Amino acid sequence: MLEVTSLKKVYRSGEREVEALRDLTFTVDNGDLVCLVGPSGCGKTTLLRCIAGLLEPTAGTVRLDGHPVSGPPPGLAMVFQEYGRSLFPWMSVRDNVELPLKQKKLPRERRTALVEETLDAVGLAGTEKAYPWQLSGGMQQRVAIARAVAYEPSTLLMDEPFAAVDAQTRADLEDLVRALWQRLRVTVLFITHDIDEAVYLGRRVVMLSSSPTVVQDEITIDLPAERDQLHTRADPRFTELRTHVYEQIQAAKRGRPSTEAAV
Amino acid sequence: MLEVTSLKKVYRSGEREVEALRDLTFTVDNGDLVCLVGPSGCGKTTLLRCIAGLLEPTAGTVRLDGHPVSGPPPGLAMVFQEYGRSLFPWMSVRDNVELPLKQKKLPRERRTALVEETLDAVGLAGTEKAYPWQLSGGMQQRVAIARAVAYEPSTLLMDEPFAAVDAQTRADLEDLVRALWQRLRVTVLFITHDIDEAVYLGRRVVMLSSSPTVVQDEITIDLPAERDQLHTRADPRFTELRTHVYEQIQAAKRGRPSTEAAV
Amino acid sequence: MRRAAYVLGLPVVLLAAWFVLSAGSENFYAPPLRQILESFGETWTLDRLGADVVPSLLRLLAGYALAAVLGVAAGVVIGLNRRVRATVEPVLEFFRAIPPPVLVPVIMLFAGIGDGMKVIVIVFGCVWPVLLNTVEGVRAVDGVQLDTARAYGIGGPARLTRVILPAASPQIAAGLRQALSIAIILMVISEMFAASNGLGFTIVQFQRSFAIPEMWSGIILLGLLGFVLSLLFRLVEGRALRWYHGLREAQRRS
Amino acid sequence: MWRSCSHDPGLSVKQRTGLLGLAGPAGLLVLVEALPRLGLVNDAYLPPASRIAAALGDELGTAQFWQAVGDTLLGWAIGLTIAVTAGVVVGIVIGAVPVLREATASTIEFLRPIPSVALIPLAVLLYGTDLGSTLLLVVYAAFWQVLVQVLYGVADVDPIADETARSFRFGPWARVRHVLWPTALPYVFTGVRLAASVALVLAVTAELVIGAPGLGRSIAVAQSSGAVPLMYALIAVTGLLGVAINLAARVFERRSLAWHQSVRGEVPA
Amino acid sequence: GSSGGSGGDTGGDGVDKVKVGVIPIVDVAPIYLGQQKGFFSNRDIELTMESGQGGAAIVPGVVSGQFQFGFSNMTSLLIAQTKNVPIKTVAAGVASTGEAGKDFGGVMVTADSPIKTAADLAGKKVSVNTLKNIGDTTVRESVRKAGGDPRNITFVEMPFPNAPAALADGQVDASWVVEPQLSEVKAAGGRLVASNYVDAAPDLTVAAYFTSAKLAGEDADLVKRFTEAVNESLTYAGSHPDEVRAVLGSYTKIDEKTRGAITLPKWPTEINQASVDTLAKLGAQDGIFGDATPDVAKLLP
Ligand SMILES: Nc1ncnc2c1ncn2[C@@H]1O[C@H](COP(=O)(O)OP(=O)(O)OP(=O)(O)O)[C@@H](O)[C@H]1O
Ligand SMILES: Nc1ncnc2c1ncn2[C@@H]1O[C@H](COP(=O)(O)OP(=O)(O)OP(=O)(O)O)[C@@H](O)[C@H]1O
Ligand SMILES: [Mg+2]
Ligand SMILES: [Mg+2]
Repeated sequence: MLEVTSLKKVYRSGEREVEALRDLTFTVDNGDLVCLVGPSGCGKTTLLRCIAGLLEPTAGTVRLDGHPVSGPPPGLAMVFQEYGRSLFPWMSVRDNVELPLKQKKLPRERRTALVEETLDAVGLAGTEKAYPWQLSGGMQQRVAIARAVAYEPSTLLMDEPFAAVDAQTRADLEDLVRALWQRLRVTVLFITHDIDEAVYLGRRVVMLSSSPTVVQDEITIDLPAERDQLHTRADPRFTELRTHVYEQIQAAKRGRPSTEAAV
Repeated sequence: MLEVTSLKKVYRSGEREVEALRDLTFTVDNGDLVCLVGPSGCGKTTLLRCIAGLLEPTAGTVRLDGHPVSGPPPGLAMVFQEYGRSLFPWMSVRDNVELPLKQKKLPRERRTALVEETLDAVGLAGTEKAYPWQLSGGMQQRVAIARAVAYEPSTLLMDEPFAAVDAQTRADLEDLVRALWQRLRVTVLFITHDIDEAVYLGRRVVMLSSSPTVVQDEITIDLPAERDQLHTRADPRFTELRTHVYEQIQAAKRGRPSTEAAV
Repeated sequence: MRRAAYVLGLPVVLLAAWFVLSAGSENFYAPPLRQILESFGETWTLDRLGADVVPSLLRLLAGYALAAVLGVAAGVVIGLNRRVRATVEPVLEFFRAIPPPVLVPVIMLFAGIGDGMKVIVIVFGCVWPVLLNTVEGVRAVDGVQLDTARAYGIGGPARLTRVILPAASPQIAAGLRQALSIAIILMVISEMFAASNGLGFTIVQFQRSFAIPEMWSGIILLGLLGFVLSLLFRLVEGRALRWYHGLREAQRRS
Repeated sequence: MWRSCSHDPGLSVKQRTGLLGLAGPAGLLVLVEALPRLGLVNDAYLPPASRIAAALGDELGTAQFWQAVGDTLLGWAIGLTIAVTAGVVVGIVIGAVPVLREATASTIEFLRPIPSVALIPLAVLLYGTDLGSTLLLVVYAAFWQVLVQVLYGVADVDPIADETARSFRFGPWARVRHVLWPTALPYVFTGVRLAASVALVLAVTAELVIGAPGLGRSIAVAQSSGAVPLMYALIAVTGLLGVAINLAARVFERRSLAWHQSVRGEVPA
Repeated sequence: GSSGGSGGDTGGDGVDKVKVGVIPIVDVAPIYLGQQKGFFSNRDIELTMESGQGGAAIVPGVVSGQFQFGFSNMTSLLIAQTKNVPIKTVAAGVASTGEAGKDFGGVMVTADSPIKTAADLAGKKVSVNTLKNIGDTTVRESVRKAGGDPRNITFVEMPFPNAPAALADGQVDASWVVEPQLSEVKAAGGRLVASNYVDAAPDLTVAAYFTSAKLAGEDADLVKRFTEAVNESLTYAGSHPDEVRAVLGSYTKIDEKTRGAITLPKWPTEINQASVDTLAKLGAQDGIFGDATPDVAKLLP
């Protein structure tokens, strides 16, 4: 279980001081798929970095399965918002995906199989030998996703992973993430700006307020576990849920919790 | 008028050879707002770079008001897909936005007014003194947008400019672009992955096929010029148009033009 | 063809200018280029090359290789660790500012007067650009790349060899390149002490025995040597940093 | 109770860094004191630190010494200024114009390794043992340091940043000023720091070998007179000058590069 | 006074400004002393001493006219002469004392060295300050005279100040040094095995003052006055050793004790031509002039 308790993060650089997170508390059960939404600049990336142990919070704690997180915990994979900079330009696409697997000391055949499988799944079969900077923005982002997926993590953190891909590919990737989650029961924490995406993907959606950031609201998505792009999105319950999330976000931007009743 | 004629671009690096654009022809009238959609990796960024005169096409020509484009033409502004790398890390947000205005030799007061106005319009008032790397992804992207808008270009090229911002901010920015376009009659070429966005924003939508890339289809968006987020998107015509675009893109991904009748 | 023109164009022009301008030179210390070239052939016979240039080259390569390894290793340690940097930087700066010629006697105290001493003098002088550039390169590694490595548990040696060193490699290359020419300079300086053969020694001997055309021919040979070595270096660098040059050229040329 | 000072909450990071910085030189002093005292080296050839310090103390009182320091610093400063200015200007011009870069590459590679010591006869011929000789050697050696760094720095410009500038139609000068220069600046700083110490090394060497006035000549005189502690004291002064120069450069660099990755964040070890 | 461009700059009051390139060692004490005593200003010469490290730095300075006069050892001058460097000696510089065991330079070994006589140097490693110069040619002559075989001595180049340490460390078997290093090695227990200057020739002229052929031709008057002043200085120095020891303190850092103890060289005013001929012969024998033979007459005044 992932527990975030009273998390606070203040960036200080020179005279400038930014309170990115004020007081954040929520939990994610093992094997859960939680989507995080919130206004731009509210501290989502900051939160994810703290959870991954990449950034030290100013106050509060992050615990994974009861252990406080101080560095990146094993079995964790992360897709960075800055996908372009997170790929190593000196390695081919294949090497970028394979390197973490080597670190996990997987045998060669397994690595090769995983790399091929995931690159294929994100629609990049055939680009193994290219360097990342020879790819389009969306392709780079998919390489970063493939790298995380191939890692077979137990916890997967994704920071706006589909921002640069087209609608169709995005739908495919959404289904990929859900399939993966169902198959391997990984814990997924997924940041997105797309409310529909959050509702379609998540079992729960956590909404953050705008700065100073707290948890604005949380809902459980009580849609059936079997989802598909056509029918789920057409479901009236889907529309209800997305409207609720939308309103909460609107309220968050206005800076106070919505007074409307929960769904 | 912007004329793209038989544009072809092949990337060569070592043994790898990628035909990013095969044969592209279309025109954009002065003062028009055209959205470009197409699958990830189909060559949209490449096309924009060629139009901006940053990249030399392998064959074909780009003409702006009758003159062949060989370098960036005057009065053109571009928002890059790699917004993070397109901002200068050694300058504050204010300086980043102001620098092109200085290059245009605008007087100081005018510059200050423009910078404040546009930063305010993209919701970044108060971050003038921060460095870009102290901002969240979405905020960086908005700085890049502000820079282009403040420049008051006659031609504005935007490469997935809203990819990193949340839904609400995105809606605001969409309205900002439309307002700007209506007020200043700039020619806008706008790349997006969001089909709804393309239909909501554009007066025309150009759809590109997947690689090898040609123009798959083009439609004129015959929605009223006055649009707003609630009513326009609820318009049945809007749904018709977006379905058409969606189907064309689906067809594009399958690699052949859709046989369905035009709308 | 075009490349050859680029490589040879300017040198040919400069040499021609030198040849013409020096043709009537009466100055004892600046003889006509023609005379220098003549003596070049007479001086640098195969025997001479074997007896003087080869030992010099061996010392040079040994010193350079050692300096490269030391510089990169120390540079990584210093660059990665603020405390180490704070501790050793003043001492390093101290030694860096001491001219190698005045240190030679001290080095001789510890290393004797053999080839070892000369190699150490070379190392001592040319380790600095490598070290400094490595430190700067390591410190400037992109934060997102480092975070990526951490998140994926890429630690220990892999973090070093697969992330930090490649990321810093363009700057390390800059340092290595500078070190190369400094190494040649120090080869000459080191051969001014307790040497009995070597290119530097020979040039100094020519200078002392007033064999001025021969001395100039030696300087030209040094230049040629440096040129060839740096060509080799560029070849190696071009291969090792293919990704980097590709990345930089990608948008521009293709 | 004794507490490790690095955990002392009363010390700021800056002070701690300062203390660490003192640890290194202190260690060196102890080593130089111990080696001869323990008989590991003959103290006639490497005297203990205390004796070197005493010799330095005596020397500090003489006008001759300060004159020598002044001469050396003068040659250093003038030479470095010329070299840095020329290196930066030439580097940016060559680096920014691909044709020039290709056409000059081979010549630069040829001239660079020519040892500045080989220029000594030329220097003496032109300037005798005046400041000019020192300058010639200093400028020649330091110039390449700056030039090469600038060339690498210019090559490091992010293509997207450059394209951004081009798309806004920055003129050549504006691109140099706003894109090329800031990108190259960290390299330039490295180059200047390298050049500053190379310039000092060459200034002292020139004085040492040619006999132009300055610390180098004082070292040579002390050496040939068998005044070993004094010789080491003067060498130490050279080193200390180097440390001081570097410190000044560092402070300046920190101020100018607040935005740069190497300054804004530390690579966690 | 002179008017030639290459001559010393003439001050408004008819005083010639003259720069002399010297090596700041014991050998040139007389010229510093003479400057103090006014021997040069008496002759309308305003003297500036420019110190250079050895002939390599001084000769080009003289040839190019940066210095009007220079100081160099005879062998270097002979080498220069064979290469037709346009220079000419104008005055004697310094000479050996001529007394074996009591010269200002010699070959030293450590106290416990198996080398007892110059003959034992055969096959050993010996340091000299400059290879193919006055040091190795005269040391070979010492060995020859002592009945040894000089052919397989390995000479190593090592600046005088570094020699004592190298000798003590066993990096070389013997070192040829001059004052003050000679005293330094003696103080450390070293033993003298050969007085090579004495063995080479009686009253060997070791070094001389010289000028460029151009200046010698154009401004004979200045050269004449300079020679006279130098000669007066040499004579004065020869008869006032205490003042010599004192003046050493002004341009070197030799401590007072050593200054009192060192063996001073002789400063005759005449260049001993026979000894120069011998040096030329020895050099030719060791092949340091290449194919050429020096023309001593052309070099000497
Ligand atoms: N520098 C380059 N070298 C080689 N190939 C390149 C280079 N840049 C782009 N490509 C290739 O050209 C094709 C089109 O790339 P482009 O960036 O134009 O796509 P895009 O339509 O912008 O995609 P996206 O929506 O994902 O950003 C891709 O297959 C890509 O791999
Ligand atoms: N290195 C930093 N230094 C100073 N302030 C920072 C830094 N990184 C982020 N911030 C600030 O912290 C706040 C939260 O940033 P964060 O990147 O977490 O937002 P986000 O929710 O991920 O936004 P987006 O959706 O736009 O990516 C922002 O106001 C930003 O300016
Ligand atoms: Mg973010
Ligand atoms: Mg793109």
